[in-house]
Amino acid sequence: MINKVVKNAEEALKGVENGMTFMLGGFGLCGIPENCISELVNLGVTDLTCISNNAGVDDFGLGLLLQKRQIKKMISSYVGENDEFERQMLSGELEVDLIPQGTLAERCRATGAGIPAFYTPAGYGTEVAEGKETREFNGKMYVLEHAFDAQFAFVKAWKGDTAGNLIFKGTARNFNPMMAMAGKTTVVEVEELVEAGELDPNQIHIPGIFVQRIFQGTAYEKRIEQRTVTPKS
Amino acid sequence: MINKVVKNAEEALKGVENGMTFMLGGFGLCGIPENCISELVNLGVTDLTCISNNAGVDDFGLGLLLQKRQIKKMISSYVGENDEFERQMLSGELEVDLIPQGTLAERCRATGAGIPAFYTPAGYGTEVAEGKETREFNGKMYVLEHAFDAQFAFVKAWKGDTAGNLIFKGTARNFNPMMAMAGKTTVVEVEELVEAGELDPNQIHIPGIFVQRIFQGTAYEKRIEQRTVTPKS
Amino acid sequence: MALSKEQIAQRIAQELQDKWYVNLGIGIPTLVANYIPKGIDVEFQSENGLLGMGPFPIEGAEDADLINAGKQTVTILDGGSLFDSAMSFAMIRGQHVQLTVLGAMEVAQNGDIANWKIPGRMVKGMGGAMDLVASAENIIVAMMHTNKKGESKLLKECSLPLTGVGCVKKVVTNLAVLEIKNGSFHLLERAPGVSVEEIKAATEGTLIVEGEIPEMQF
Amino acid sequence: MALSKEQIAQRIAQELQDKWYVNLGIGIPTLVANYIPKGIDVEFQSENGLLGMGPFPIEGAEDADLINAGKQTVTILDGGSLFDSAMSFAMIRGQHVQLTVLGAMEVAQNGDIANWKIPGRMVKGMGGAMDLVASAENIIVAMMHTNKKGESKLLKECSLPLTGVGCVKKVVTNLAVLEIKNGSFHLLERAPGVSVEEIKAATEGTLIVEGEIPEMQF
Repeated sequence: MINKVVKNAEEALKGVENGMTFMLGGFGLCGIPENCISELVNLGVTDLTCISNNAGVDDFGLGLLLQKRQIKKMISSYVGENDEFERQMLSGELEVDLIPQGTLAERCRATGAGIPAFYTPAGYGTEVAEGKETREFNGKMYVLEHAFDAQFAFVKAWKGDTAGNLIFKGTARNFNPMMAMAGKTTVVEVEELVEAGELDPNQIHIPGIFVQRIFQGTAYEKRIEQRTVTPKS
Repeated sequence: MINKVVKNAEEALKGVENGMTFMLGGFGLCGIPENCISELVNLGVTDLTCISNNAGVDDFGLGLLLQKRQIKKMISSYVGENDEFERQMLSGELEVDLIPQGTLAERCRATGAGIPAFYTPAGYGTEVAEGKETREFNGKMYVLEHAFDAQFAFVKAWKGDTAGNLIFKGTARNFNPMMAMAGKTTVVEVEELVEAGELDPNQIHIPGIFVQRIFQGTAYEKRIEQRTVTPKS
Repeated sequence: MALSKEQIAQRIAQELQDKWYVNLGIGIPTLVANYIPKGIDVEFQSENGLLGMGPFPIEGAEDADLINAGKQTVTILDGGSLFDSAMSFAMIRGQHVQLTVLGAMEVAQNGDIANWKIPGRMVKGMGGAMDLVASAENIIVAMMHTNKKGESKLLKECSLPLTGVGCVKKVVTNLAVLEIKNGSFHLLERAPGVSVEEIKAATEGTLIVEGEIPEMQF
Repeated sequence: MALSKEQIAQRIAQELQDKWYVNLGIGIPTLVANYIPKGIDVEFQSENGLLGMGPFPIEGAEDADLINAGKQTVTILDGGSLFDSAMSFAMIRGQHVQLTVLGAMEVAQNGDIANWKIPGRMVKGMGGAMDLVASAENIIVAMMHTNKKGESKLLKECSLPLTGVGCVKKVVTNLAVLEIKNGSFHLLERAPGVSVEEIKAATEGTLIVEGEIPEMQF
């Protein structure tokens, strides 16, 4: 068994530098690597390119890095919950590459799976396809999309073991599994770190082979963006 | 909840006809859809194209269909455990398309995932790549591979629920999940059929959306090809 | 009278068919789940990784780890399942989802749709919409017939950046149900009490009106 | 004396490095697992969907649902995991597996390998071998130096259909350890008691011998 455990976020983020490209898991604020983001703020690294489905809200998630102007470029599918983001983008301070959500997910998977490029119908005929190769298969048009190249992937899992095996919970799974597969160095923070052998090998979502560093996260806030409820009758 | 349950193999295979293309899960004899194969023998359908990693052994698995000359063409990665297969292939009675195992798996996934084609390094420079488009990405050569088109996928799962959600066991998982995603009509036989709600939604390997028909299998033989053991000390 | 948002959703719900998996976009489309016709089974897919989406949780039972694509706390029904985003869009691109209902800023008479960007002013991103419209066999657009300035949203050509080309086949607005075919809007139904003339006036694109146009039934 | 199959495996095991994930092919490569050097942690991947492969099960504990890629009943160690074939080859193609050890019928001095087909006579298929050799950063071929007819298997050019091109960097045979670089076989080590002359005689491809060639150490 190959042990992947590191002590904390500080140790987990060793090697992080200005100008790097990162992947960050999460959908909205659900399943984001809170501890890793805090440590990126602490480190003060700048000129970052961040691949993440969303860009957080003004005062949480990737919004914290945007506030401090640590991000040079965002690669996302939806960024509609963040005023500071919109301001930086419209003023030209922030580069933004918006790509379809399914294409984003599949490009992450391709990166981890050694697939350099694939065809998808998403975005054909729109500005997303501008400058890209298009091709017809069985009478339908598709766009050629490529794998990413990211030095670090920051991933949040529910449970993990010392061998780096991961289990996610609910819809906090989202982009985390494919990003775990895709990072040159994949850093995982978990709510509960257990010994190898405690997780059912048949129920592991991401095998430890994809994970370079894993640590027990602390002080999870797990903020809810839209608290919608059915009143007690 | 959309109910996918059918009574038995007979009902599950309605619509199966001569000349069709099928996917069949399993690796060697591990995780093969035993009940579906028996029913295909019963039906006596012929001129079949079968996409399956292996071709069974002489008297079990797809070997049963080969014996009865029901298969016109096999699309597989490894067929080395079946004398009758080898005889039919070398004599030209059986068409065989041998493709790399990872390419086979990825083509199945692509079929189910709406990806018409992707690039893979496997087989570049070999006869597998003959007549196929090749392309360089980041200094390495890749081959363009396409999705399949299969009328039925026959899949074996360990547990399934009435909504078609599937859980596989051990290495009997193998090609079954991607083939479940890929069939125009996906037929699943399970060792244990339970009510919707009994499986943990977080632990489902294949969501029911991919499954058209599910039934409780019977009389599983689960033959072992190579019984290797460590003697009791 | 023009329909309320709830009535638009209610009318769209009549399009649901037994055993369909359905993806509902943010806004009016989300409301469709409240009006499923009796006697049919449908399941709702949320592209962030959830199938078998149920109603909002009972107060106090919210789970930060269980949200829909609109980031709202939700529940999961018996027979539901959870999965990652790659699997979710495998379902969508692979046409395992039978119907997509989504909002739009503009729809053109050739089926083009625009709903993700107003250059220089509003750039929220397309989210999963481009994958959904490029893949779904059935797409229903749910929207107001005109924008806040009173301008038609059913156009000869979209003026905003496109989300998808030639993909919309049906539009349900507060005024009408329309089918898109052969490069025109075809009027199928009127909102109760709304005249064909009113719909014509609110439609910039070519509107085909053949025979008597019935009122919607609820 | 020429090495036994077990000794070939034992020599290859010396190449293992701490924290490596390793895929072992059928035959001699499988035996490598019996000789893991003390003090290093490696995990074995089996391409049919298993990581953390353990030894054969205790008699009576065989599970038809737990086999390796050679269809042998095996066990899974603590920290292991199970997955589907697409995930398994994602690991392989994505270069998450650090070392592949496999057998061959022929190896050429440019690194080409042939191990899946003898036209008109033997066509078992390539299984996962083409994916493995096209992807792995480290490939070690484990084989006899000559075939049953006594003909060299280390050739100027492969005569059989290729499994992969220019991919093999190291070969361990019953006679020698060889590195492939600059289009030649470079002799690194001799089997104990086997002379350089014997190895030369058994090698059809260009063999480079520089300086004193040490015997293998066990």
